[in-house]
Amino acid sequence: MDKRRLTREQIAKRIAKELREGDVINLGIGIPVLVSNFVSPESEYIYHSEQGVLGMGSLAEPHEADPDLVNASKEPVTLVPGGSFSHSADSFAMVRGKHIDVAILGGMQVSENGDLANWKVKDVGLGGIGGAMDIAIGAKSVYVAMTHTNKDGGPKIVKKLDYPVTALNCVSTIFTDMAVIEVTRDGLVLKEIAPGFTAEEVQKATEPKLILSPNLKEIAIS
Amino acid sequence: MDKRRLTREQIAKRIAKELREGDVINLGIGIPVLVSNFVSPESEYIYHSEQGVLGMGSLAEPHEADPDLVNASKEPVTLVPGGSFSHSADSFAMVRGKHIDVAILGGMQVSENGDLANWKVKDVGLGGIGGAMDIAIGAKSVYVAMTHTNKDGGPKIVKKLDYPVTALNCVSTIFTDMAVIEVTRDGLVLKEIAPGFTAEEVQKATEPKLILSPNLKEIAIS
Amino acid sequence: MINKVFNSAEEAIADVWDGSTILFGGFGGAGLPYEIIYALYRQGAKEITAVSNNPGYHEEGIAKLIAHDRISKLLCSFPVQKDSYVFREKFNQGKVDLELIPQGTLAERIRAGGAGIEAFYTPTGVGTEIAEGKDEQEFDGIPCILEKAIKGDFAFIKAKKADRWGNLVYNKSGRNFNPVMAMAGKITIAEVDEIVEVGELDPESIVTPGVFVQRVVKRS
Amino acid sequence: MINKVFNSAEEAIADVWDGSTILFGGFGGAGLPYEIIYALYRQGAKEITAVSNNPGYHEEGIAKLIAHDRISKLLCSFPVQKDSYVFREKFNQGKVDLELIPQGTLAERIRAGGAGIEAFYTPTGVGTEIAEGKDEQEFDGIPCILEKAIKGDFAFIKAKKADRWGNLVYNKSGRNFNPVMAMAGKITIAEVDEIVEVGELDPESIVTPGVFVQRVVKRS
Repeated sequence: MDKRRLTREQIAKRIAKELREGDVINLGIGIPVLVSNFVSPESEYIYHSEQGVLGMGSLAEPHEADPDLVNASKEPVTLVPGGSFSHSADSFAMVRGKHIDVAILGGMQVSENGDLANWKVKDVGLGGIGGAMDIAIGAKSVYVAMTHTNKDGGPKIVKKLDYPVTALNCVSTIFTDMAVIEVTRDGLVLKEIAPGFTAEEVQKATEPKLILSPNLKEIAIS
Repeated sequence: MDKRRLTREQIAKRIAKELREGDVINLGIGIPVLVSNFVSPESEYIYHSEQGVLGMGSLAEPHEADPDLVNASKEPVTLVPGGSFSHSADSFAMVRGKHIDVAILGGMQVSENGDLANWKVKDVGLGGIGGAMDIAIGAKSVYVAMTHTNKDGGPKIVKKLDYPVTALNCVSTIFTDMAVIEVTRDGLVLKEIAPGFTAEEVQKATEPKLILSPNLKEIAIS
Repeated sequence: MINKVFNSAEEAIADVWDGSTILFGGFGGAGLPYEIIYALYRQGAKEITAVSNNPGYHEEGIAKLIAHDRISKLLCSFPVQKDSYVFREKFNQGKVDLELIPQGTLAERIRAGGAGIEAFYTPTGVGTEIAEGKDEQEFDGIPCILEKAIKGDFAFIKAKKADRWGNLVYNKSGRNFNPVMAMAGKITIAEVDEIVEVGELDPESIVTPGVFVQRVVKRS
Repeated sequence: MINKVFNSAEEAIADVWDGSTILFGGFGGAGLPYEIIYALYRQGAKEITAVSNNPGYHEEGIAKLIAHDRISKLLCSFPVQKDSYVFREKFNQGKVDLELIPQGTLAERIRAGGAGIEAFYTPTGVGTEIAEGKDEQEFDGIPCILEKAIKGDFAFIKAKKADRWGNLVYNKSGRNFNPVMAMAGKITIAEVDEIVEVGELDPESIVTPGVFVQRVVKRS
């Protein structure tokens, strides 16, 4: 059987299946922004962007771009009907006040108990926080999208973070190129595995002990 | 010479002379609301009302009354051109954040160091605070308009409050039916006296020692 | 399709439970959600902790709930308005408790509840009976007291227009506490004069974005 | 007649002193008050403490001030944007200090500064390097850290339209930090695209009431 790690698009596609119509969603940069390409176009989702856009649409075509309407990466975007603008304090009131249903974020490390590191590379002088810390503590569900291992093949899912912390106990589910892992009070539960991989292989690429879900299955990537 | 205490209208008229064009003003109920009758109609003043009206106009005529546009006493009012509406938290952000130039408030007692009591009668079960405490600490200048003495002829300007406190060290100037008294770091300075009264008579009606202003003069009531 | 519009006030408030904390918008009668309040009266929930700037006049608004002993505690800035005799009577009989809160502190505590700010230091109330039992601290020479966030299981609010996403605009000073209560209610129910199509409200002028509103019902 | 409109950016910023704290609106280039920033560059004030979500790109916006050593300290949420090489260089040379602040905390600290709230407890930053040296307390089981208000001697903001009272409306997400900075600036200076008559702006849609704005200047 073909044993290949999921592509970035496949991770995004898998996460898209978690979303429910009407969800208010904040997408981080990287794999997360790809998720919106895979949701049902018949359903309504509401995208929140930190600088004060609720109901953010797709990237703007050159002719419709307005330098005052941008996403968190400062790229020109559009607004969907029903969208609205807020100032930064109200925008983060939405975040911190638990009004965002799902945040999909990139990750550098996730710990056994759901601590997240994603804002600063270890041992580097400067880092940028932006909205990361607020969004990580604020969203009702936090999904982390990342590769399962780092460039050296070492685990990014660890017992204890050694990267600078973004927020403690905040991650709900980790979606990697090898697995879907839920953070529970009892520990990390392996729910789904990429086609061709075994639970042992996922465990080997993961520092903390994984609990096997009784419903353990293959990630559907069709 | 005619020795008569100022009327409520005369106190209001005297206070009106303190206002400068462009001032943002919050008027309490009682004598304070009368002040707006005595400002120059050629000048622009901006009236703030606690429930979220900036640029409040006069009381509404019956035909223009909207039950959703009221003053702090819940009477229908109008909005002037340039006026705007805010929610209650933003309205009190204006107050607490020192964006209101002048608050003119009623008083039950004022102490030597500018403490104000005006929200609750002593020894009565229930009192209503409303915006009183926020406005007393928040306005840049707090003018108190009140009778100099209480119903029994006792002083309302006292060494120490024995009525429930509204706010400490908040009063700038006291305008009574007998005098204009400024609260300074050195104590209470008697600046103006009602026609026909002497400084001794004002002192007799006042508990703390008054400092006589070198420019002590008669209140102009014309 | 997102659709937060309910068919009736009864349906919109049907699941309010005994002992809920409910935030009630309105300043006097301005911006008061009369119909969902009366629907709640008919529904019968009791032992309610009510957060409302005023206690209602005569038997109007929440005074109706107080008159029928549905409210066991009121958080309020101004309970002594003329014609608030219902509250005064019930308070004197010990049927309803009162937490008296300065109006600006009340508004800010509610906003804090909606914004995930758990507590804040304010200069309002220092040296008064409001400060009793509260932590006191100075910042840059300004003495302050610590005030905690207020959150509601429900918020009952009144707006002028809504769309099915729950976006709201208000009418004049009928705005008052409604937008901050919308933020602080776990389930925010908006009574509105008019329901418009999604996209009809100007995105620059929406005061309460739909993210803060769970249910909408048109005033009949 | 109230008239807050100044004839030029130069006049509007003439009295900014060395060592001022200035709040700069904008999120990247959206809602950035370019002209008053460049007027300040020409005016020459230095040792500025700048509060700005970003440090500017290339030599644009406040990056121009940083490049010429006018800013001695920056309070900022995201100093590492691509093309923010000016800040990075000056930071590495020790020419500018940095206080790194989560974006939501930054916005809320500024709003607090404008609202007379001296400090607040937020869950953001707990367990991170942001929490170092800050008071930590739990409320209802939620661990929080204490964050203090930010106030500016000046706020430089960008809006779409103003009237001579200083009432403002914004353009789309050009709104961002501008309204809260307007609140927190002792002297708030708004650069706008258009000046309209008093009464022309819809009272329901004014985002920043004139009470928060001291000076207005039209973008040239």
